[in-house]
Amino acid sequence: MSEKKRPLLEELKKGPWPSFVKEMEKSAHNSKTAELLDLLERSYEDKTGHWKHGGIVGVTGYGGGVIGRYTDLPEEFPEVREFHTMRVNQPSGWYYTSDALRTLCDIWEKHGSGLTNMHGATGDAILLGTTTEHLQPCFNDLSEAGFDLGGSGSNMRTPSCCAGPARCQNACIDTLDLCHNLTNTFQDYLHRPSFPYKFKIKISGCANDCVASIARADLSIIGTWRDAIRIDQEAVKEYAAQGYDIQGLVVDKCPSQACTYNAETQEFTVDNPNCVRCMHCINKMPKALRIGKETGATILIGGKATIVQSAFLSWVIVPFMKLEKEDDYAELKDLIERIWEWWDENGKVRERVGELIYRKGMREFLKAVGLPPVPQMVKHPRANPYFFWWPDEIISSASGDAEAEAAAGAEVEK
Amino acid sequence: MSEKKRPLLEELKKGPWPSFVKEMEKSAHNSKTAELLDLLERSYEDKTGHWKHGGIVGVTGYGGGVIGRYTDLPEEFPEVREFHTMRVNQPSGWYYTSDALRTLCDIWEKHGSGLTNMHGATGDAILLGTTTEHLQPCFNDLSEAGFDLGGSGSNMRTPSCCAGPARCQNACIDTLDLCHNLTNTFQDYLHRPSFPYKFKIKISGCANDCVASIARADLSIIGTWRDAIRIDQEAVKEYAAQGYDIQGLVVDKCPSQACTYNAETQEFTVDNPNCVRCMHCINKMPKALRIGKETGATILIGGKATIVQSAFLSWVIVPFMKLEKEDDYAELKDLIERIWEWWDENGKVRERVGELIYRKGMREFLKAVGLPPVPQMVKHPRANPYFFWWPDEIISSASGDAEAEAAAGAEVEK
Amino acid sequence: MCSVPVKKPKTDIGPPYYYDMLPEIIKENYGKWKYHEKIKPGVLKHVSENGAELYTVRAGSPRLLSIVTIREYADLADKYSGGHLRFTSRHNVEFLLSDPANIEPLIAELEAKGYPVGGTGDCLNNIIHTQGWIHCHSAATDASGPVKAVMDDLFEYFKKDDLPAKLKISMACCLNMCGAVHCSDIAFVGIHRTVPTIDDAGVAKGCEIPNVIASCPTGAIRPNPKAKSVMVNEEKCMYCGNCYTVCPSMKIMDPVNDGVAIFVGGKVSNARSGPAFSRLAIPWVPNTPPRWDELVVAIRNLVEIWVKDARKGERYGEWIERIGWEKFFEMANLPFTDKHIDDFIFSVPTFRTTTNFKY
Amino acid sequence: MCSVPVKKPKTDIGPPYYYDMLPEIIKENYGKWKYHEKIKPGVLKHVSENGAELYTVRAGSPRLLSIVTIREYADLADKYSGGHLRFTSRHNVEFLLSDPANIEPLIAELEAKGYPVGGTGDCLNNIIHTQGWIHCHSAATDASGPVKAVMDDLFEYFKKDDLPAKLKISMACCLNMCGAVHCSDIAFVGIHRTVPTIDDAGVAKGCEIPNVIASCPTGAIRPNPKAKSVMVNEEKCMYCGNCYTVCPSMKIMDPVNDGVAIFVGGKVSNARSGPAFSRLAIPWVPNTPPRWDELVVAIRNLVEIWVKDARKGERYGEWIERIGWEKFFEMANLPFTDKHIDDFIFSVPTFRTTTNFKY
Ligand code: SRM
Ligand code: SRM
Ligand code: SRM
Ligand code: SRM
Ligand code: SF4
Ligand code: SF4
Ligand code: SF4
Ligand code: SF4
Ligand code: SF4
Ligand code: SF4
Ligand code: SF4
Ligand code: SF4
Repeated sequence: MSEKKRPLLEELKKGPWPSFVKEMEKSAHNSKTAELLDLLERSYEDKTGHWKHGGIVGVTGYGGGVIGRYTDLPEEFPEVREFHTMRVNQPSGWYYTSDALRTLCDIWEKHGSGLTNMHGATGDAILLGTTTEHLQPCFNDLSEAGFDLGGSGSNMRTPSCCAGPARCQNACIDTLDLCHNLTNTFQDYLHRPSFPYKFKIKISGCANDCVASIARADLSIIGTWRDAIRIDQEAVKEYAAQGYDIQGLVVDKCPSQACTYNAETQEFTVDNPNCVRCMHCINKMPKALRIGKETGATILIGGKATIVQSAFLSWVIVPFMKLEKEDDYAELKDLIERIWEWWDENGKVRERVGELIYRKGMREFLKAVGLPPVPQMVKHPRANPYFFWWPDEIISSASGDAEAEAAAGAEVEK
Repeated sequence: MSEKKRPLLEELKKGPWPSFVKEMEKSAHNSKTAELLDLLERSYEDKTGHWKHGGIVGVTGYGGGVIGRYTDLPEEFPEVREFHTMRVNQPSGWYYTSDALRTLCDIWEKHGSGLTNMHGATGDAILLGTTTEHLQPCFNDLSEAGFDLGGSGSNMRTPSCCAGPARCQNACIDTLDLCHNLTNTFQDYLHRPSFPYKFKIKISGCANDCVASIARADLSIIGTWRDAIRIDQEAVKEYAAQGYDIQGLVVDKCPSQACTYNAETQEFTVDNPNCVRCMHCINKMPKALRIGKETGATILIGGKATIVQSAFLSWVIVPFMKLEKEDDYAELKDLIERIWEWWDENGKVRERVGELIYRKGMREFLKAVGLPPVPQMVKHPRANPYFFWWPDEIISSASGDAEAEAAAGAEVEK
Repeated sequence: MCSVPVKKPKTDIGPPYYYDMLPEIIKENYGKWKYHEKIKPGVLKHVSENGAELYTVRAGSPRLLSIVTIREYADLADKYSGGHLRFTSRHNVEFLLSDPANIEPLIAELEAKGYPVGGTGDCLNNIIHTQGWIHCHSAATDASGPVKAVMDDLFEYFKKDDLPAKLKISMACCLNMCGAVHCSDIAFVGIHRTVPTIDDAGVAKGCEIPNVIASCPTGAIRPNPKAKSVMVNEEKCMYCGNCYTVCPSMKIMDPVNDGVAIFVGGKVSNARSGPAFSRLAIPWVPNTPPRWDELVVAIRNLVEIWVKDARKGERYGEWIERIGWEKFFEMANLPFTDKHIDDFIFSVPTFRTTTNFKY
Repeated sequence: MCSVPVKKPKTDIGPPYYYDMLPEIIKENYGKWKYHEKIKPGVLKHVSENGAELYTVRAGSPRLLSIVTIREYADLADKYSGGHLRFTSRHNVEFLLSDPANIEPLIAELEAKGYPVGGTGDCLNNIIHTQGWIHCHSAATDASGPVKAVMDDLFEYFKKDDLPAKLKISMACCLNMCGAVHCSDIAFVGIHRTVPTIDDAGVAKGCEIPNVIASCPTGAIRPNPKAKSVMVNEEKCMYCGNCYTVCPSMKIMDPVNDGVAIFVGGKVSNARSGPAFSRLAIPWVPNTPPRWDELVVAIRNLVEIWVKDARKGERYGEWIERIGWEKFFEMANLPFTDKHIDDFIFSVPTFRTTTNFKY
């Protein structure tokens, strides 16, 4: 394992940013990891990866949580002939004690390469590189120590959430508790793939969306409020006193012209009904402004990356939902189950829920899951005149159908 | 023809807006028109039209210009058994002498119902209601008097244009001359349908787009300039003196924050490279501001109404084209012919050119018609990574293909 | 077609030469106009570089004109504008005067004859519209009737030019949208609400089946080989009538269910914001001839909330952009239904992908 | 799989309880934080309603961590933050301190070990990335290598927090985009540029043909019944590799043509403007291990023009919105090609439908 063997990777040990090559070398006393370095050097020479599609590997009772991986050069690199990944479900918000981390390290020293990702893009702690043989024993040790696997395959994926009320004043909901609760409630869907495709849930405490849930979760839960922004006028004056450009950096950038600053009185006001709760003013003057008190979340659906039908950002389906710890988040969980039911029934293989909604139309989705259409669901209403009528909205005969006529007429007024 | 016979239409003679029923009655000495009133009364009773699809009718040598129309109640309404429309090509900008109008009226008195539309939505003078028998004689009289037919069917439709330099200080191009020139040049395409579908051309002298060309023309020609807005600072001062809110009504509404007004010096300035030539400031202060001197037009393609694939607003394909009367608009005409050629070769039956571009991709279109891609063509570049490479951009073998590599490498710098 | 031999006509002569139609003052100042002024509603003054002044008097028109009226226009033009006039892109008539002394007499005579003068500046323009039951086989509603009813009701707004901005209303009698209403401040469109009934024999005899199938925007039409006809998947049909356009045996008229849909917030000009599509406000009001009362009430409401709430200079759509669609539906007191949510090809970009909204 | 009988494991126990991971100060002030302050790059202070102060020290991480490093983190946490730490959504490590006296010693020790402190406030955050050649069968480029090269080059921006706004760079090694790069200020993505080569026998044996066909976004795949395999229409294939994802016999790797595409202007937060997709800036730079020099140069250029020209508070995309894409391409000195123009499902709404643009 002399360094001369890997001149290309050697280049990546230089420079101020922490080097992943050095990380690999730290674990290179493990023969797998050493050979992984060699294989990677080969990839750098060849400009191509040297992995094959994973076969079906896993642990007893689970259908997900392990990504099988084999090199396509097994003769040359026998140690990484099998090099599977285990996805370990992280604690909500990625908070750890040093002991919990050490436990993980010990297990991975015993069973794997010693390499990890802290964390994967979905949120799991990724244990990178072990053999088929070690999967079950490793799982046993993990579960003995209080760790469980996360998701992979066509199932609910490991939910994740932002730092939340543990470390952030902007948290409108208890992201950590909700994430933990949903994960536990839906364990079965997490471990035993039975959906048309993957389903991701991500929870952010406010519209800053620090876990990027709107971009990469099929179900995005984003905290918000519905009363008024709290203002500490004394603190506003302090910002002013420090020469902070309240007008230019805060007020002028409000997307709905909902806040104003009176330079004379040094008073800051918010026109709350017109505030869209974008967080900007609060972000810029955290000492003076605070989220409202009547908090809950906006629920959005359909977010995903580009494959197949384009990337989607999640779409608003519930503008405001109170998320009550007391009743165990019943309303949200009911909704999630109705969504899964409809998707399960109608989705094709490998069709994300957003793609299904695109294919069937939002109206089918809303009706199936029992949500009322509201203007908050759209940037703007449709431009084309291609809309459908439900059978009961149509006047059934020339003689007229009083009920339908009344229902249809009701379109005109609220 | 007593009024009691038509109680529903009678209601539409009331009210301050000029009544189309009164118009019809003015021509109701013509038995066709009288019966049209009766048929319309019947439609008002039945809440449905009483016309059938038109058969193929026309005049010798032409494939378009006449819309065939027959009532579906020929026994009851024999006079409107045949009730065809003739589309008469209007003079550019709809300018008439009283004599020209009288000539039209006389011909229509002789051959038709005496009813017209001045004008149809495409731009033609519409002569509304005649029989098959009268078509050719009517055409003969029209052509004798210097009028020709407009378009219908799968052909170039009658081009139209705004009031232009004859009556408007904003005209950046001679809309009237261009419209007349294109109509005459492309007569053959106008009268003898040979395209996949209709093709409309509309010409507006500036970005106010007073003929709505961007919304309803497959080819939209919209005047613009590329130098500087002309400012008369004395006139600015006059607006200011009259108490006109230059800051609020003009400057604050500039879409690219390109103009400024100094309330002290009462000076108005335009940052021309950042001006998007939207016309707003010029519209609001016509005495002080004028279009630039180096004028031409933006060419856009694809506009159409909703059927089939949605309404499209036209898309920029040439940001600026100088339209030279001197060389007979050669550049534009060449482009139009190249567009038709490509559309003709690739378009399906009833596929508008915009729909074809959508189906095949803008890159195919641009390559075929020989236009360079420029950022002005898009609101923003693509978000998906689904782009194509032309064969000559690909490095052909592992050994490397110097030329393609160079070409591809050229992507990085201009 | 015509069996009687006719004199060989001249073809391809093209339209009359516009230049011959222009008054002297225009010929002299062609391309030299410097600015214009609004004199009063319906009257414009254009001033040229060399000081010449051209006055335009605009009168509202129902567009469906008898030759009797056109001859009256001609007479008025002879009397007041040297025999010169034009029509506008919204079908109004404009007299082109060199002598300002003729303005008031012309207006008086126009008004006396029932041709209202107005429609310039920040006003309600004439309603662009289409054929309707007067002449089209495809109409889901009449055109001239509802337009007349709406213009009567909103007449005051044609006569004054102090609205927040121009107000362009358009109408089309079926989804073909010949009025090109899709970019109007307020648009209303005749719509069907039930699937076509298929006359199999008629389809077999008279229609090209591949064309019929291709005509359907949602792919709702399948071949019916047995009947040499086609079948419609009722769940996919959204009643656009395009199959009827290509095949008369796909009957789509339904007098009790046909009606009118109303869209708002479109524009064409590039002034300030770019051109924009109109968006669905009211999915359906019934067809109620002769005066379409429901439609008239609905449109008045839509106009009034804008007149009341918009800031100076805000077109309808610009106003909605500022206040938000959620506030628009609230102010207009209109229900938001699943019909308002797009479900056609380009639906996804219309979905709200931000938590930035108002309650 | 495993023939040796194993002790029946506990399943479905769920993740460790987060609450047990929290330091005392957080438990006491859970949900009671009032505001935060930026102490200096890499250090945050959160103050609770009852005055408690929590200090966070953030250190950059390559994400690919050896257990040796994690144990070092654990030791540092024991020494300075009562044994408490967390990882961020961008994979940095954060130490949660109650005692401000520990801040500087902790930073000193972190830096000494090569773990740079920074990445808070208006700075360059850690680059979100994916597996690359380290572990994924699907990668069109490596992940850790290019990320390291770019972060080395832009290191200064991780260490200071006076950029116009936050700068979020993300990368993914293939179009699956596991890094969810589609909404980043700057994103780079491994791409292929040639059509898959089909191993017919492999397809016949190992792949579900309907799934393979359905996997293709552009409908480029047809059945090849003779070979019990499939065929690819080369004109329609845009090399996404999704067929390869469902069927290993659709080989898509091409070392000389694979490379990296660069997108700009996306964001996730709702602050001010809503979330937005990143848009194509550079269609391809070659894969040049070990340090991807072309990529590094291209990204530095993209960063620098923004740092130089953006106003305070403008995210990358907000800056471009203001100046216009045409100016962006000019400033970035990048060619605009037909590749920049969308031609997929939602292309039409991206076309410029206004004459409002800059030259
Ligand atoms: C490990 C991880 C990347 C990382 O380095 O962080 C990852 C790795 C893989 N992803 Fe992913 N995805 C990971 C997060 C994501 C994300 C981001 C997220 O979840 O927040 C996305 C984009 C969001 C989304 O879901 O749309 C993502 C979109 C995909 C796709 C895209 C297709 C789709 O529409 O879902 C695929 C393809 C597939 O599913 O067949 C995919 C497939 C894969 C596979 C399983 C490759 C495959 O085709 O079999 C990769 C295994 C790599 C390996 O060998 O270890 N991965 N994948 C992430 C999971 C770690 C974790 O559990 O914490
Ligand atoms: C007369 C006119 C309406 C009017 O009252 O002004 C008209 C009338 C008809 N249009 Fe139109 N269109 C008229 C301007 C338009 C416009 C507006 C424009 O040209 O500026 C449009 C929208 C813009 C566009 O082209 O997209 C328009 C979009 C259609 C369509 C839509 C389908 C398409 O994609 O083209 C059809 C259906 C068709 O072509 O089969 C159509 C078809 C028809 C037919 C021929 C009905 C048919 O299916 O056979 C109508 C004949 C009515 C009749 O009985 O007289 N008409 N049609 C307009 C032509 C007058 C003229 O020559 O000046
Ligand atoms: C006569 C006419 C052109 C023609 O060739 O016939 C015309 C003539 C003028 N237009 Fe127009 N426009 C005419 C149809 C249009 C249209 C098309 C339409 O309505 O279908 C538009 C685009 C509509 C839209 O945006 O939806 C149009 C958008 C404008 C605008 C931009 C308004 C805006 O702020 O959005 C201006 C500028 C202004 O008014 O400040 C303008 C300005 C003008 C001026 C002031 C230009 C000038 O200085 O001469 C002319 C007098 C306007 C007035 O009525 O006050 N004209 N104008 C058309 C009159 C129609 C009518 O009878 O009412
Ligand atoms: C620790 C972390 C949450 C977590 O659960 O791990 C976090 C924590 C905070 N975020 Fe965040 N954000 C974190 C990822 C994000 C993300 C997601 C991402 O980067 O992938 C976003 C959305 C990104 C986007 O818009 O593209 C995000 C968008 C924000 C914003 C909005 C910025 C903007 O104006 O667009 C703020 C507000 C601000 O900074 O003014 C914010 C503010 C904050 C504050 C100040 C909240 C607070 O008062 O505690 C926290 C310290 C921020 C700092 O770094 O200066 N956080 N924040 C994440 C740190 C990642 C890292 O290591 O760099
Ligand atoms: S999303 Fe909001 S609540 Fe969560 S960490 Fe970010 S700023 Fe705090
Ligand atoms: S939260 Fe956003 S929308 Fe509301 S007042 Fe503050 S800046 Fe404006
Ligand atoms: S489009 Fe421009 S040039 Fe033509 S009439 Fe309207 S304002 Fe005048
Ligand atoms: S023309 Fe439009 S963009 Fe240009 S300065 Fe005037 S208002 Fe601004
Ligand atoms: S809109 Fe429809 S009904 Fe009206 S004229 Fe056009 S094709 Fe005929
Ligand atoms: S009416 Fe329209 S949607 Fe319905 S079948 Fe006919 S073409 Fe298709
Ligand atoms: S982005 Fe592609 S190559 Fe990279 S980890 Fe995800 S699936 Fe694998
Ligand atoms: S690479 Fe993508 S586009 Fe090409 S055939 Fe495969 S799935 Fe289709």
